[in-house]
Amino acid sequence: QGRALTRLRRHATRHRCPAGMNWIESARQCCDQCPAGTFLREPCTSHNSSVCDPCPTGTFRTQPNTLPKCQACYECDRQAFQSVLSNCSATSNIACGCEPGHFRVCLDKSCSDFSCQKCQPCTGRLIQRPCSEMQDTVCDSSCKPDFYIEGGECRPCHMSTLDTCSKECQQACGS
Amino acid sequence: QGRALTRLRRHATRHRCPAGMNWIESARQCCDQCPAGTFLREPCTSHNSSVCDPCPTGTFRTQPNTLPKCQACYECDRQAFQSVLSNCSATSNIACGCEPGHFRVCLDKSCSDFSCQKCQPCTGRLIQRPCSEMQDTVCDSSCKPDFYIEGGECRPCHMSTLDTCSKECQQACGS
Amino acid sequence: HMPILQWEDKRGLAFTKNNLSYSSNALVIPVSGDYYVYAQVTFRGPIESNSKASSVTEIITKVTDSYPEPTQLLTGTKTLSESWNGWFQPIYLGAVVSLEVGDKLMVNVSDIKLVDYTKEHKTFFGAFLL
Amino acid sequence: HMPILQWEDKRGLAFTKNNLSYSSNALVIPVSGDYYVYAQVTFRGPIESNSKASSVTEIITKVTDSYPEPTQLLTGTKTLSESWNGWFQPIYLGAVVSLEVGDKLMVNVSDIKLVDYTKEHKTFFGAFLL
Amino acid sequence: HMPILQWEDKRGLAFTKNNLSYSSNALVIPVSGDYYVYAQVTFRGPIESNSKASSVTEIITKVTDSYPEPTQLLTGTKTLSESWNGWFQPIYLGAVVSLEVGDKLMVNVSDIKLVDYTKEHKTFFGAFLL
Repeated sequence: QGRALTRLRRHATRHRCPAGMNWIESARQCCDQCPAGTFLREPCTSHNSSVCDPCPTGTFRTQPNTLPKCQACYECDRQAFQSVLSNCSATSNIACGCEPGHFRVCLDKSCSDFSCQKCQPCTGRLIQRPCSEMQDTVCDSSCKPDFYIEGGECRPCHMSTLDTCSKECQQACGS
Repeated sequence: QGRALTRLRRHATRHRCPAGMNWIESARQCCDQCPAGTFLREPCTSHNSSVCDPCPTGTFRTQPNTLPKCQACYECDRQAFQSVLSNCSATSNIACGCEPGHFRVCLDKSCSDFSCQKCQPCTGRLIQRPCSEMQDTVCDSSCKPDFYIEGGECRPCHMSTLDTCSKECQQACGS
Repeated sequence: HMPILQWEDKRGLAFTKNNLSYSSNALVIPVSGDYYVYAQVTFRGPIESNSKASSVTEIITKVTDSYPEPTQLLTGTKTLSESWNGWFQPIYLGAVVSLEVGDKLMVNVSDIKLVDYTKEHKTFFGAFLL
Repeated sequence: HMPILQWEDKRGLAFTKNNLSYSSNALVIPVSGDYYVYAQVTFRGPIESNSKASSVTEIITKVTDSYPEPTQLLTGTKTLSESWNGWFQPIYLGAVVSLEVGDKLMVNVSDIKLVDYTKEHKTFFGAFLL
Repeated sequence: HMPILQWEDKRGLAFTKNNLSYSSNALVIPVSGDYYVYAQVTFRGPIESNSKASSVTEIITKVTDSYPEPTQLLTGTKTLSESWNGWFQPIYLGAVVSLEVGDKLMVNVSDIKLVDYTKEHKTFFGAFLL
């Protein structure tokens, strides 16, 4: 249930403008759109056209518009191991990824919010698929030669001594 | 600490009305209450009485009143296995319960908010008390005949083979 | 019904103005109109180890002389997952509601023992006419 | 984009006034100015045991005829730790935003199936001109 | 004291009007009166695996020339149970406070490193005169 109210009464009239122009309420006429990367500083009047200014640093507009301000750039979450894929420009928002050695864990399907988790090292195992921007490393299920399995971890043979060498250890490290 | 303020200064005067009538500020007089299932569309005036309209569908009033609107009916949470015990009527809110095979887990003492959890099946045990609206099934602590206990679960004897038949299994399933 | 919170309306940051008065645990509406009503309750626990609360609820209700039942205006309800060791959980509610002169606004909570009343800036309640 | 919530604008506590109208899931701004815009969505789960949601998100967005992309005005996003048994999680958002006549305000959520729509005082949305 | 958050007051959705100005991390009150003050901070973590935060706190404070100590106006504090893997936690605060011309309003947080400053619609702060 929407609960909204305000105090004034003026009625919003809808106007059709030719392509490339928008109705500006304060100017009560259609004005040319400002190109992407700029915003409408002064609406047009009957004798001069729209005044467009470039978006100040730290802001952007990806589309032609008649908006009074540009949108603020996002920032990459450096403390959470995010890295800048492409900087914010007047016409495009910043793009963030993960620092090397990290991969994205999306918060939801849109993945507009994500955290960067450390890639798992395949200690003692062959790497089936290396860590990528979107996915953790995939390690081989079995241990590399000269490694034996113990408690789900692959341990190097030279670390084992005769008496601590379990069944798996003897199989893998055999004399 | 209560922090409240408002803008106008008028002082609310308290008026006593006879039974079945309420003081209506805008009419500055006592008006008849509208019966349950209706609301006060037009306050009474010195020469004609209150105008009461039936509550629109999806709303209700359980009591006689001089309110300008009816209360919106609740809805049952079908996605969370709730079922409708009784539909919303002009004089009563909807009543929700759990679908068959589910029981209520109250969020708090009032249990106005509850989730419906699946009843536990007493596999291999006798049912001490069947699942009800308010309570999960109560299973017998011991296994049914031809079932043996293993890891807190009751397993059918025929599933066990001679060499896998533990002490409990032999006791329960002994030839 | 759920227990009703009591409020301080004079000391510290508390105040009432413009005829919006506070009496017997309720804000009393002096003039009909649309109000922005808000309240925050900070819950904390556990108080006794045995009674582990599984959830906390805050409800802003309206009581009016002309109707025998209170109306629930705004509700915030949150389940607790960490209720064994010490926990804090604020619930803020706020919205515009249409009120009549003489209506009373109150705050109900699921368990008064879980309300952190120790500091006035952690638990508060108010309204203003638009 | 995230799914858009639908709202009831007449029955019960719902109302629209002073030309702030509601149509096709959006509040339509009748006059340019600064508005306090607010919304609370109560999320609850799990609905089916398999799909355990790890987080919930509520966003108040603005759509304007003069610009092809919606603008996110306010966002509340919360991770869920107790999502195996029954959980409830309200998210409240509110702030002042500058709006132009004709702008449309909508509420998007991460997953509509997790929204508790059963009681009007648990999930609500509104705005008022300052 | 807890660290003070810095704010952007011009770009994007940010703006100051009617003489309510922003300087050295504070909103400066231009005229005495009752204001609705609000702020939301979205916290997120963990940042380094070792320092697992157990709670997050947001406080709106008032500093006035006529008194040496800041006054805590509104506080939201929440314990964290899921702080080992990635978590998000928004805290919204809002209420009416009586302020004098020249008063300064600021937002303090328990740990600046846990504040999600990446998107303007997730963390915001404002006030308006009633």
